[in-house]
Amino acid sequence: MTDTQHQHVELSYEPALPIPRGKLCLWLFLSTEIMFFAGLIGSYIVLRFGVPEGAWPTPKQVYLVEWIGAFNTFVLICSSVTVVLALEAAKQNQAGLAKRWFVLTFLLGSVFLGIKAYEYTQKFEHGIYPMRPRSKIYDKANPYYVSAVGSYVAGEIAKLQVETGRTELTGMDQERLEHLRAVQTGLVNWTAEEVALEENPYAQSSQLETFAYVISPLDPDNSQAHEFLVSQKSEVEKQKDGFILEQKAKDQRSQEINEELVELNEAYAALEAKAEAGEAALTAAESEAFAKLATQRTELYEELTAVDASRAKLTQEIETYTARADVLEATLSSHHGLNEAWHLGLPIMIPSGNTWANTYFLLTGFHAVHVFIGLLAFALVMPMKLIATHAHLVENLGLYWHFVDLVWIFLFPLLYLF
Amino acid sequence: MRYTGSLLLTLIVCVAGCTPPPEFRQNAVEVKKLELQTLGEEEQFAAGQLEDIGSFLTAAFGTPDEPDFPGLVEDDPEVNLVTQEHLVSAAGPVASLEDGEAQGLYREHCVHCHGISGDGSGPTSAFLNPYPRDFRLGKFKYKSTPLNVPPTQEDLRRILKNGIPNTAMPSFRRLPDEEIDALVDYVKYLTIRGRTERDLLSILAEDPDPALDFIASEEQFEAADEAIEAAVESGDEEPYPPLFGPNDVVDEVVFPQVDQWFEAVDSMTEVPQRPVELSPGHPDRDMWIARGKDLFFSTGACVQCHGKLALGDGQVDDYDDWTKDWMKTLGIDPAETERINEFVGLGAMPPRNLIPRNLRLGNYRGGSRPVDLYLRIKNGIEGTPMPAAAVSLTSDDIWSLVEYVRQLPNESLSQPAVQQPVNERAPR
Amino acid sequence: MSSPQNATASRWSIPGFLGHYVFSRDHKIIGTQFLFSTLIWGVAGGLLALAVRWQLAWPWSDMPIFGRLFEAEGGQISPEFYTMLFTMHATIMIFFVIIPMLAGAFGNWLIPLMIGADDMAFPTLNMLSYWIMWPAFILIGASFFTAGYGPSSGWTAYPPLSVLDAAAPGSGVAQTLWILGLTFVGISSMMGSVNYMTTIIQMRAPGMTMMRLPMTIWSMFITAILQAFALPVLTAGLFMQLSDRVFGTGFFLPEGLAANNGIQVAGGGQPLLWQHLFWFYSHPAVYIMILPAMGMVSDILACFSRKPLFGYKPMVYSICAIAGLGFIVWGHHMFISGMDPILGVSFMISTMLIALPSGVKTFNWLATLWRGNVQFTTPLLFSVGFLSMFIIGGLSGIFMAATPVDIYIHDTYFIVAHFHYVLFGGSILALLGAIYFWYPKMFGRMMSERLGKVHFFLTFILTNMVFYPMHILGAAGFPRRYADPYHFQAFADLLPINQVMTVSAILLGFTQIIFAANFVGSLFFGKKVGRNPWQANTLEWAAPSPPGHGNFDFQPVVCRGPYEYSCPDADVDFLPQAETPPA
Amino acid sequence: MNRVWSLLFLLVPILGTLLIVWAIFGAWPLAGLWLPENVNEYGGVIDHLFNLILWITGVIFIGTGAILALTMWPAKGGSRRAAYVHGNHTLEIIWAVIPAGILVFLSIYQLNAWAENKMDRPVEVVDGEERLVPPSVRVVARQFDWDFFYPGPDGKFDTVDDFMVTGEVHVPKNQPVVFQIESSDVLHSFFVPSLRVKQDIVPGMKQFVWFEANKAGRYEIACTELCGWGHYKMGAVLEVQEEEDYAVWLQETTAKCLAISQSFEE
Repeated sequence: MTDTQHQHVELSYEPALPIPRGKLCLWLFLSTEIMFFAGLIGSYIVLRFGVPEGAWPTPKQVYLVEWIGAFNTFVLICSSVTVVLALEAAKQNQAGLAKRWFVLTFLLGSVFLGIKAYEYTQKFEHGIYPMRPRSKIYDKANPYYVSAVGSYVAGEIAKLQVETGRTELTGMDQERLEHLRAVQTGLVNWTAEEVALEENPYAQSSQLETFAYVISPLDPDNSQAHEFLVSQKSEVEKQKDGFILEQKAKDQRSQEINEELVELNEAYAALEAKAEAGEAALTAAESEAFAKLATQRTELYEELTAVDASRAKLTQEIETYTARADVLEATLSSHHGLNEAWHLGLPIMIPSGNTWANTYFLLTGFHAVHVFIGLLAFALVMPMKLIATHAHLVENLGLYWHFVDLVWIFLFPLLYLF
Repeated sequence: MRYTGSLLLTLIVCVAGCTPPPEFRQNAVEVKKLELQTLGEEEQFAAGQLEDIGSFLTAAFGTPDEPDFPGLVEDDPEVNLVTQEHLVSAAGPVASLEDGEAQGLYREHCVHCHGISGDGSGPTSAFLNPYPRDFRLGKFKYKSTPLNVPPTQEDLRRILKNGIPNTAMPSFRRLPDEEIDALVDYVKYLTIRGRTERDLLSILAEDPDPALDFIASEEQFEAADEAIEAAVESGDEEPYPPLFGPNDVVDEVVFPQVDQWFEAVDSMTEVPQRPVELSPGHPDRDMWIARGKDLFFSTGACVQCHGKLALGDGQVDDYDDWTKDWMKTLGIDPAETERINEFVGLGAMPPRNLIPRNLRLGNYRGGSRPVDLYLRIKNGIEGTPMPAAAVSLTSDDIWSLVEYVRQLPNESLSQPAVQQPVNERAPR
Repeated sequence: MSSPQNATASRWSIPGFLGHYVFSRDHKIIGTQFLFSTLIWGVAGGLLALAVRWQLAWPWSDMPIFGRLFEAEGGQISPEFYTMLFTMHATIMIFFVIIPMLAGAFGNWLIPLMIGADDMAFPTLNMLSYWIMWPAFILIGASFFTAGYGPSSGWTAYPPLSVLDAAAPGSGVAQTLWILGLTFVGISSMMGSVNYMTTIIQMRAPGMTMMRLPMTIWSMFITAILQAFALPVLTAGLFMQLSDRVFGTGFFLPEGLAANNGIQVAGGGQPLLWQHLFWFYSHPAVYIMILPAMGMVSDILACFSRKPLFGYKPMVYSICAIAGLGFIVWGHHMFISGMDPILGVSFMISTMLIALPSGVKTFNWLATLWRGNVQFTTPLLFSVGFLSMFIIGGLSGIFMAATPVDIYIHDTYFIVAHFHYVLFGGSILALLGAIYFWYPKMFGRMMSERLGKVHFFLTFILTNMVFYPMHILGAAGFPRRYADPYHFQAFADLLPINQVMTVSAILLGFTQIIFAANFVGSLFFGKKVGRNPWQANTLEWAAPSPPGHGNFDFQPVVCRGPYEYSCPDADVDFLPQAETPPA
Repeated sequence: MNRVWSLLFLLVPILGTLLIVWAIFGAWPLAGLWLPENVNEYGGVIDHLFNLILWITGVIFIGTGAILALTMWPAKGGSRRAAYVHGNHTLEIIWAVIPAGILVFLSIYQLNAWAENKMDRPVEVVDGEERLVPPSVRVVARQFDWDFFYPGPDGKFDTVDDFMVTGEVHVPKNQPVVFQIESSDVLHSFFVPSLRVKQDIVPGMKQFVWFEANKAGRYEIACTELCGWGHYKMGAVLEVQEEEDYAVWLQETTAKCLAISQSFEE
C-alpha cells in the first residue's frame, strides 16, 4: 500500500449545526473575545472598588465629557444598523446599494475612532497618561507629590537655563522661567517648609491639600477654598508690605550708619594719625575721645553687619512672599488653578487618578484596537463586489461589528456614567 | 542504537570533567587607574611587576581554596587577627553538609554577591542596589569607630547578625556564633589582602623599582610563621616581630594594617547618655525635638541632602567612594559611556548615584536603635557624602536630631495606604 | 449532507518540499511538526529539571553542563540562576511540551482521523496555529540569553515580583520576553481550539453521532472549550502585566513599594487580582494538561483489555463535569494568598466536588480492565502506569483541597509531588503510551516493543523514586523553590533523600535515551504495518498507515460505537466503527 | 512475564505505604522526615485532619492498587475472550456516592478548623469586656529578611518607642499571640512549620496570624512564597519562652534597643 498515491475521496459529513463552518468559527471566536473583555471588565471592577472609599475621580476631574461618549455610542449603534442594511442589500444582489451602506459603516467607524482620538488628546493635554514617566498624576497630596513637583520645576528651570547659555531667551521663555521660579519659591519650597515646621498632622495635610488645590483644583467651584486663598493672599501681601516697610527702615538705618561712619572715620583717622606720629602726642582728653570713638565705631560696624544681614534676609523674605503672592494671584485669576493660568504642566493630584487612567485607557484602548481591526477588515472587503455569494463575508463582518458595538455599550456606562 | 553508547560516554565526560579551582582576581581597575593616573598616558606596568605582586599575594595569602595569613600563629586568637581554623571553615568549596564540619561558608552564603575575591562583583551583584561591598578598599560604612579606622570585631558581627535593612544583605542570625566569627575573619582576610594589593600597586606606580623585597617562596613564609610562633611562645611582647629584613613588604604594608585593626577597638566613639529631656513622656521632650528640627534645617545642614521633607531628595547626583575611587580620580564624566564601560569591563560597577536616605520610611541601614543613629550623625558614614558632625554639633544637639529623625516615619503623612485585614471582625 | 462551502474549500499549497513538509496545511504534517518541536523542547525542559535537582542534591557545587554554559563564580551557579531554572522548567514543560503535545500534536493527528474527516475545518488557520508558536519559541528561548539568564519569578509570575524590575533583578528584559512569548502561545491555542471545535461539531462522518465519538475526541473537544474560554482571561492579565512592566502602569502594584532601594509611588493596584486572573486560566489549564491524556488512556485501555470501555456515558459526563467545575475552583490555589477566608470555604467545597468525576473515571478504568483479556503491550503498560500514578496524584490532591491541611502543605514539596504525579506520572506517561500506540499510524512502522518495555520498566520505577519522596519532603515542611534549604535546621536532614532523588532523576533522564533511540530508529528500521496493527475499533485505524492526503480512501460510514470489543456476535474480538471496503 | 507486570503495579501501593509508615515512625534513614512536632494549640486540628485524610487516602490507595494488580493477574494474553460489558449503573452510582459522602463529610468536618486558624482571631477579656487580642508584634517582610517591630513600652505601634529586631522574634508560651504581618516590597509568606502557621503576605495589605505555642524552644520561620533570588535565605528564628523568661527578655531587649547609651554586644 503506497498510501500517498491513493485516490482522493471527497468525503461527506454530518454537521451538527445548520450553519456554515466560517460562521460557527466566528461565533466561537467571539465567545473567546467575550471572555477576554470579561477579564478586562472584571479587573476594572475589582480595581475600582479596591480604591479607598470615595477616592474615585468624577468625570469632570479627569476631563471626561459624558455627552461625547454618548454621541460616540450613538455613532456606533448607527454603524451597526448600516452594516445590517448592507447585508440585506447584498443578499438581494444590490451591489451598489450594499457598497454605499458598507462605506457608510466604515465612515461611522472612523468617526468613532476620530472622536476617541480627540478624547484621548484632551486627556493627554492635561498630563493624564497611562504611562508612568509621562503621566503627571499623583494619587495623594503627600510629601512625595510635593517632591515630584519640586524636581519637575527644577528640571524645567535647568533646561531653560541651559538654553540661556546659548541664545537669548525669548520673551515667552523668560516669562516661563519667572513663573517656574515663582512656583519653586512660592509654592514648592513654601509648602515644604510649612509642612516640615508644622507639627499638627491636620495642619500638615491641609497645607498639602492647598498645594494640590493651587496647582489644579479638583473642585474649582469650591467657594470655601477660594475664600481661603483670597484671605491667605491678602495676608501674604500684608506681610510682604510689612517686610517692605521694614526693609525701607533698615535701608534708611543702613544709610544713616554709613553716613555716621564716614564722619566718625574721619575723626578717628585724624586722631589715629596723630597717635602714630609721636608717643605722647595725645592729650588725656584726646585719648579718651579716641577710645570712645573706637568703641562707637565698633558698635556701629556691628550694627551695620546686623542690619545688612537682616536686609538680605528681608530681601529673601520679600522674594518668597512676592512669589507666594504671585502664585496665589495667578491661581485666583483662573478657574482651573495654576496649571491653567501659567501652562507649566505641573504634576497634578487626582485621587486614584492613576488607577482611573490605567483602567480607562486599557478598556477603551482594547476596544479601539478591535474597532480598528474591524475597519481594516472592512477595507479589505470593500473592493469586492457585494453580491449574494459574498453575503456571508458581510454577515461575518457584521457579527464581529455587532460584538464590538456591544462591548462599547457595556463600556460606556461603566466608564462614563457610574 | 550504536551511537547511544558514545553519546553516553560524552555525557559522562561532561559530568565528570571538573572545573579548575577558583582563583583571586587581579584588581584590574586599580591597575588601569594607576596606569592612567600615575604612570601617564602611554605607560603600563611591566608584566613582571604584576606577576611579582601576584606571586607575593599567593605566597602570603594563599588561594580561595587554601587561604593563609602572614604571621599566623596557630590556635592563638589573642595575637592573631584571624585564625587558621576560621579561615579554613570559611574558605574552600561548600562541603559542610557532607561531614558535619562547616566548610566553604563564604561560598555558601556570600560569594554570589561579594565575589570570590571580595571585590563585590559576584554574579548577583550587578542587579543589586546598593552594590555589595567591595572589601578591597578597606572602607566599612556602619561601625562604631570614626572615619578611616577599621570597624571592630563586634561591628562586623552585628552586621552579619542583623543584616543591613533595605539592602540585599540578609541577617545570618541563624548561623552558629562560631560560623559567624569565621565569616568575620574571612572578611578581614579579604580586606587586608585587597588593601595590600592596592598598596603594592601604588608603591610600584610611584617607584618602578621599589626598595621592597617581594618574597615569593612559600617556604620562606612557613619559616617566618614558625619564627613568629617561637617568638610568641618565648613571651615576646611584640606579636609581629620584623622578620623579613628592613624593607619587607609584610612589615611595611601588611602589618601596619593588622595593627590598625587591632587598635580599632581603642578608638571606638563614646556615646554619652541621652539627655533625660528626650525620654518619652518628658514634658520638655517636644521642645528638644523642635531643637532637633531646627538643627536639621540650619547648623546640621541635613536638609541639603535629605531635602526639606526628609524624602532624600535634596541632592541626588553624588557617588560613593567606591565609584569616585576611579571615576572622580581620573576625572571621568558620568556621561562618557565609553570610558566608563572600559572600567566596567575590568570589573568596576557601573556608576550609580547615591541617593540620600528617605527618612520617612523608617528603615535605617546601620541599625534603627537610637545609638546607631547617633553614631551615623556623629561619625558620618564612611565612603559616602554623609559627613561627620565633628565639632559643629554637641552631643545634646545630636540626640535632639536623632529624636527628630526617629519621629518622622511616625507622622501620618509618611504612611502609605493599607487595605484593612479581612479577619479584623468583632468577636462573636 | 455537505454544505456548499465544503466543496468550494479550495486547497492552495506551496509547491515542493517547503509546501509539503514545512508550510504544510495537512493536519498530519502539522501534528508531526508539533510532535517533534515538543519532543525537542521536552529535552530542554528535562535538562533544566536535572539542573534543579543537581543544585538540591549538591548545592553550590560545580554544576555540570549548565555551570559550563553559563559561567558562574567559583564554578557554582548563583541563586537567581536557580530561580531561572525552575521558572523555565515549568514554563517550557507546561506551555511548550505538555499542552502543545496533547492538543497540538495528538489533537491535530487524531481529530480528523477519528471523526472521519479529510482535514481540519480551516487548514490554513491550523498551519498558522503552529507557526504562531515559533515567535513564542524564539522569545522564550531568547530569554535564556539575556543578562541575568532569564525570567525568574516562577511560572506563576506573581506580581509585584514579576513587575518590579528592581525586585527580580536581572530578569528585566527576560520577563518581558516571557510575557510576550506566553501571549503568542495564547493566540496559537485560541486558533487551534476554535478550529478543533468547529471540526468536531461540523465534520463528523455520517453516523458518527456525538455519543459515538471516542473518548479521545470527547476530551479534545472539552479541552478546546476550556482553552477557548479560559485563556483569553489570562491574555487580558498578561497584557496588563506587560503594561505594568513596559508602560509603568500599576494594575498589580499597591502604593509605596520599596524594593531594592527604589521607591515606587504610583499605586492603587492589587497583587491578588493577577492571581485571580492567572488561576482562572491556569486551573483549567491543569485539566487541559490531563483531560486529553485521560481520553487517550481510555481508548488504549479499552483496546488492550479487548473490552468495551466501562460506562461510556458516565465517562463523557464526568469529563464535562470536570471541565465545568474547573471554571469555579481556581481559588483553591489561593487559600492562603490573603484572599478572604470565606471565599476559601466556597472554593474548598467546589474543589471537593471535582474529586467526584475524577473518582468515577478512575473506577471505570479499573472496571474496564476487570475481566478483560489484557494484552501487555507497551501502550497498555504506560496507560496502566498512568492510572497507577494518577491515583496517587488524585489522592494527594485531597490533602490540599482540605483548607486547614493546605495551610501546612501549601507551597511545600507536597504540592510539587502532587502536580508531578499528575503531570509527569499522569500526562507524560500517557503521552508516551500514546506515542507507542499511534506511532504505526503516524509513520507506518512499529516501534520496538522490547525496547518499549524496558523503557517503561525503568521509567516507571525511576519516576516513583524521583517523585514519591517529595511527599515526605512536603510533610517535613520543605518549601518549594528553595535553592538551598539545608541551612535551615529544620530541613538539614533532607539532604540524603534529595540526593537519592537526584540520582534517580538523572537515571530517569538517561532512560529516555532508550525512547529516543527507539523513536528515531523505528522511523527507519521499524516493522512495516498495515492499517490496523492493534486490531482497534476507532476510525483512524480504517485509514491507511500512514494516511495519505485526504486521509481516507473510502467514505467511512459509522455504524456503531468505538468500543465494541469482544462482542459475542462477532468472530473476531473487535468490531471497527466503520467497515473498511475490501482493498 | 505478564504477572510480573501485575506485581510491579502492586508494588506501588505496598512500597508507597511502607515508605510513609517508615517516615512516620522516623526510623533510619528517614529520621526527622515527617511532620515536625506540633507546638501550636490551634495546629492540632490540622495534624488531626492530615492524619485522618492520610488514613482515608491510604485505604483507598491500597485498595485501588490491589484491584489494579488483581485485574491484570489472570491475563494470559490473547487466549481468552474478555467479558462484553458496557457498564453497570448501580456500580457506578455506588462508587460515585461513597467518595462523595466521604468528601462531603471532610468538607463539613474541617470548617471549624479553618475558621479557628484563619477567621476567628483569639479573644481576650479585659476589664470584663471581650476584645480581639491585639497584635503583639508587627512582622515586616522584605527582600530577604524578617523585621519584627515591637510596640515598645506604650503598647502602641507607630510611636517613637517602637523597636525592631531582625531575624529573631520571641513570644511567650501558653498565650494566644497575634502577629500583624506586612510586606514592604513583594509577596512573601509567613511559615512556621512547627506551628502549622502559614499566611501569604501581600504588599499593601495588613493581615493577622495567630497561634498559641505550648512548648518552649527555638523554631524556624521560613518564607514560602517566591520573593526573588534570595527566597531560600529568608529565614528567621521564633523563640517560644516561658512567660517569666519572656518578660525578662522583653525588658532587656527594650532597654538594649532603645538604648540611650552604648551597648554593642549582641
